[in-house]
Amino acid sequence: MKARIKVTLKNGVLDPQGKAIEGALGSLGFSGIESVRQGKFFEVELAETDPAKARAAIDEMSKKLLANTVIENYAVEIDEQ
Amino acid sequence: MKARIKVTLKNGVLDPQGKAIEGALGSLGFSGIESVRQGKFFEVELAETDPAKARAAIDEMSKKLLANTVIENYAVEIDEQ
Amino acid sequence: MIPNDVRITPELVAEHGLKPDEYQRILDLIGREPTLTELGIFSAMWNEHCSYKSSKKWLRTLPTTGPRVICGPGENAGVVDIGDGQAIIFKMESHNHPSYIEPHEGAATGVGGILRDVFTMGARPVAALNALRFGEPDHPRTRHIVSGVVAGIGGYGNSFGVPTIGGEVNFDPSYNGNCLVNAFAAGLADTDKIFYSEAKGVGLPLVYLGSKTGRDGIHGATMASAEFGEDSEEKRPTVQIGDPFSEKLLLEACLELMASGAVIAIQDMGAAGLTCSAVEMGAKGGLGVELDLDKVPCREEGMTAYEMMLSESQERMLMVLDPAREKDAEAIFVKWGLDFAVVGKTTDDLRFRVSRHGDIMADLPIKELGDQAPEYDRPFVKTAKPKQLAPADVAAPNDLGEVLTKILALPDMCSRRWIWEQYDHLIQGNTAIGPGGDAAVIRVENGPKGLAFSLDVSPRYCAADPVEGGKQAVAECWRNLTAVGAEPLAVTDNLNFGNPEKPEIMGQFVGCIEGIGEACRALDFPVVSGNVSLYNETNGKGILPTPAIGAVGLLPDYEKRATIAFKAEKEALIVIGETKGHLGQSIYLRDIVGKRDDASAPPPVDLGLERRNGDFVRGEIRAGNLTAVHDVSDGGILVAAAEMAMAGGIGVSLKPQTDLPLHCWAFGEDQARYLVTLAEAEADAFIARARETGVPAARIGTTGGHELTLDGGVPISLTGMKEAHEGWLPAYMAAGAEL
Amino acid sequence: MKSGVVVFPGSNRERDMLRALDEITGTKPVPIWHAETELPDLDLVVLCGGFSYGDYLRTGAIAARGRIMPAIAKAADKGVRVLGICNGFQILCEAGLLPGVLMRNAGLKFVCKEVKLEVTNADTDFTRKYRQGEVWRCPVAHGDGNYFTDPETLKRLEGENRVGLRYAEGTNPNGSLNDIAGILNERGNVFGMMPHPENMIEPLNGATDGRALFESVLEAVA
Ligand SMILES: Nc1ncnc2c1ncn2[C@@H]1O[C@H](COP(=O)(O)OP(=O)(O)O)[C@@H](O)[C@H]1O
Ligand SMILES: [Mg+2]
Repeated sequence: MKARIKVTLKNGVLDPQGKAIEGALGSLGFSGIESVRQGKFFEVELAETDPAKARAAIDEMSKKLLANTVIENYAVEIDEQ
Repeated sequence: MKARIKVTLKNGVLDPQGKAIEGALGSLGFSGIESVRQGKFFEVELAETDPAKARAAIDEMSKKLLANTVIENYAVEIDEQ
Repeated sequence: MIPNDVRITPELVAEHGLKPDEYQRILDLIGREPTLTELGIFSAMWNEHCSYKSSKKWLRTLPTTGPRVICGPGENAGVVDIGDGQAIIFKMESHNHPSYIEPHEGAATGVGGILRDVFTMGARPVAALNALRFGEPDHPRTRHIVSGVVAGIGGYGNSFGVPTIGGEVNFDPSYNGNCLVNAFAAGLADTDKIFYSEAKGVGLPLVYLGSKTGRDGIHGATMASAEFGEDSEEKRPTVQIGDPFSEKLLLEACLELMASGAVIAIQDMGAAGLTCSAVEMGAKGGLGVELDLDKVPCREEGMTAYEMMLSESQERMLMVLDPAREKDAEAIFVKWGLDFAVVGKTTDDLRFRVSRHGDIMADLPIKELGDQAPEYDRPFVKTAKPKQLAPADVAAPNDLGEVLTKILALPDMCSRRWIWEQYDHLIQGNTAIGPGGDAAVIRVENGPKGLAFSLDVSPRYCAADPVEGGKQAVAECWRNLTAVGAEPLAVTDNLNFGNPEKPEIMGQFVGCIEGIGEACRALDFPVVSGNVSLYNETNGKGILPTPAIGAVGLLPDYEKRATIAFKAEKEALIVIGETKGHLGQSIYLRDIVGKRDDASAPPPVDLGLERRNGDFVRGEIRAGNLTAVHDVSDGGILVAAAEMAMAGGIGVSLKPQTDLPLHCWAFGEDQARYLVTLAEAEADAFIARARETGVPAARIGTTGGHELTLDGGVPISLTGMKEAHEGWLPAYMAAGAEL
Repeated sequence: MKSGVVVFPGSNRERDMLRALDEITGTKPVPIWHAETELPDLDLVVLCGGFSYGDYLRTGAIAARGRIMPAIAKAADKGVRVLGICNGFQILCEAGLLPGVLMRNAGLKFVCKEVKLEVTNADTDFTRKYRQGEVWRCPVAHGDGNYFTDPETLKRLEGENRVGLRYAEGTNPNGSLNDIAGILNERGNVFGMMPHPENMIEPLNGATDGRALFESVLEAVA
């Protein structure tokens, strides 16, 4: 079973990376860019076959390791098949 | 208009972070983890209001900067509203 | 008219860390109820971190002047003359509470803050060091904090481009809930191009430079002085994120701007950013300040005056500019891609006035906010004098060699390589002695001068006897600088203590300052800058008193420096200074015999002997007579000898001439001692020279082979010692799940 | 030899490099600001170490798309020697002037230490003053030096003898493929390496092994 975890910075938390990318896109000639925020993305393959159990495990992992909950939020998606 | 870009490593490209996370999850007592891959996630706010134009622009940005197409794939999602 | 939106309740006052009597003082000062913004401003200016209200009285007792001191405490950093029209500018500052809450960003922004303090004065940073204190290794949070703090310090300094060349690390249960991250930075400037924060001239533009203002770290300053309770989790969202890239741009832009002659006064935005910097600049210059917050570059929508005044967004500066040069100044900042905005002006009415959307949000007397903030004379009880421990009272081990190997692998004694290999200690190309020696040494651009740096304190000594412990911290710094051949110039300090409202904690503080002051006076070692961090407690448990000392020394010629590594076989090993086998508060007593919190006295510090022995060793180094030098500290002679052997990859056979029990001789921590090596043929003449100057010197061994042997005892292989010494930290960190 | 050092926002070893070039080539190198669109007439263009644009997004990614880069590509086409050290190497890869990428160190940590480098091709403009197979001391200081490329490219690199330097004696600090420390472009005038020879040029550094690298270019362009 496959899980996808999106980790994004909480609102208002400074995102130096996003800021730099915004600037770079501008100097590459892209216009009308209002903001860029960068986050992380994880794909985890699990032996677990029960979606509920998988979700619970992934949630645990996200809290413990994948996301720094002091400054980041995370969202989990489970692939049924 | 908001766009979301997922950047993931191509198959066969080694992923030191993913590997390390796999190991770390193991030593945190999580079992049944078959693989972890780490990627990037971007949220871009655009002034553009035409979805097609927005998608084209984002595609450009991804090719030109956000992804290193030598080792990375990217997937774009546009928020209609 | 001031719109007074929010009622100021006693709860609100308490929430801002202000005591009822302090709030009363505010009411008396302004003759009306403050606005919320004003309350925030007072809480920021009057908290411990910015006002030094509990410590000022005692800081005044420190010696802060000397022939080389250009600027002592009171500015962003201390300034010391190193000749040839050059000055070294340095300071140490804590980021303890933020680092406990978010280790990586807390430590990173701590480094960013101290670097700013240094380049705000016109200096290009040339060295960074850090003094770190963590909880016991087995505590569940310790590993996470170690890995985050080290990565945060490295991540910031490496990207900024300053060599991180030294520091110190301890583990102790008293830091379980309150780690200490003390960051030191030093920079070089020309003595005629130093910049200060005192505003000069009425009606001049106040310019905001650097990154945009967000809601980062609002109440960070109040947090940094608030004792941790169970709710510290809730304080989390106030943590700031460091952006070393912007800091590097800010450095280059500021130095370019300063060179252009446009800068009249400059102050970095540190704790309580805009508030502290604007008030400090005005108060110091005897001027008022007017801020129009609508002009402040913001990162987020709809920020209130309150939020802007308390934001601790990083990488920002405030300047008073020569109006004639405003355009050139702006051009420089545009070139470096940084924000630049005129946000106010200086006035002649000594008021601090802040407006937002045309409303006056604050109108306060600037002096009372700034240099006339409240001051306390807190009650204290002196720590009881500990009892001397007789050498005979400490049992001898069956196998000294086994004990040595154990000691070399202790958390407090093992190699710190795992940490400093994550720091770029080579960048700038001037590193002469990197991490791992007694003091770090850099070449002053193009030489021949060199500068030496050391951070030291032995918290366990300070806990047992604050006065001796304070003296010892200064003496050990002085000794470390001497051991590389440097002339000790001046110190900065970072005084980390528990809750000063507890008389016994205040007693530790007062005692340590007394010791520090006495030592600095005796060694002509003035205190030119520093920082106080109080309330380092969690749920009422105080940390060990930890007055970290950071010291700077000067080498006239960096080529004439000494290092700890044995250089050749068959050289004479000589101990300088008297060995009395003092085991009170020693590593041996604490970690081998197992007496933590033991009440015995730490080794006494005789400052006269320190100076006499040190001056002799320095003279011999500069005369080129010594091949290796190492000061004797934690762990005593045997550990010092082992460290020299491991560093040089050459063994040693020790033949102590002593009537002391061997373990007292080997592990005693008597002060004012050094181990030195030199060619066999020169040994006798050297010892004779020492005796002439009244300096005790005794031959204790000969270098050679690949083992350390003690008086015919079982030889210990260098490889075995190295494995023990290098192995502990990497193994400990690898055992956890940290990334 | 006329040399120039490109300075991007966030470059931080430009002063080390300028000093090394000055001392070894005997001619003052010129700093080149990233916003320029043309290069002065040079024999050697150096992209120095640092964290250009914070190394945000990917190391070297943003700098590789900077205004000066087309001019550098043009110079490279004309045969001008281009040397990328550390962040410079990362930039050259991102810019496509060298193949492959530099990924996060296998240990996931920034590493600053001395390593051993083996000269696996002494017949290049950047290594000719070393002996074939010579092993020399050099410091590294990076978080992303883990060289990676697809099997075909790797085969070509090795087949065409374009791996100039390899980490030797088990000192590979980052997990780099085939212990690769430095590689050449096809034409042999563009060289990228992770270690810092500019920090190994005088007794103060503990050795002077890095000098020969700069002396090689000096000889090549003479
Ligand atoms: N323990 C101390 N000893 C000497 N000077 C100190 C001490 N603590 C603070 N100072 C001085 O008081 C001034 C204010 O300290 P601080 O607020 O930490 O500086 P900054 O505002 O630049 O961070 C500085 O000049 C500092 O050097
Ligand atoms: Mg300051």
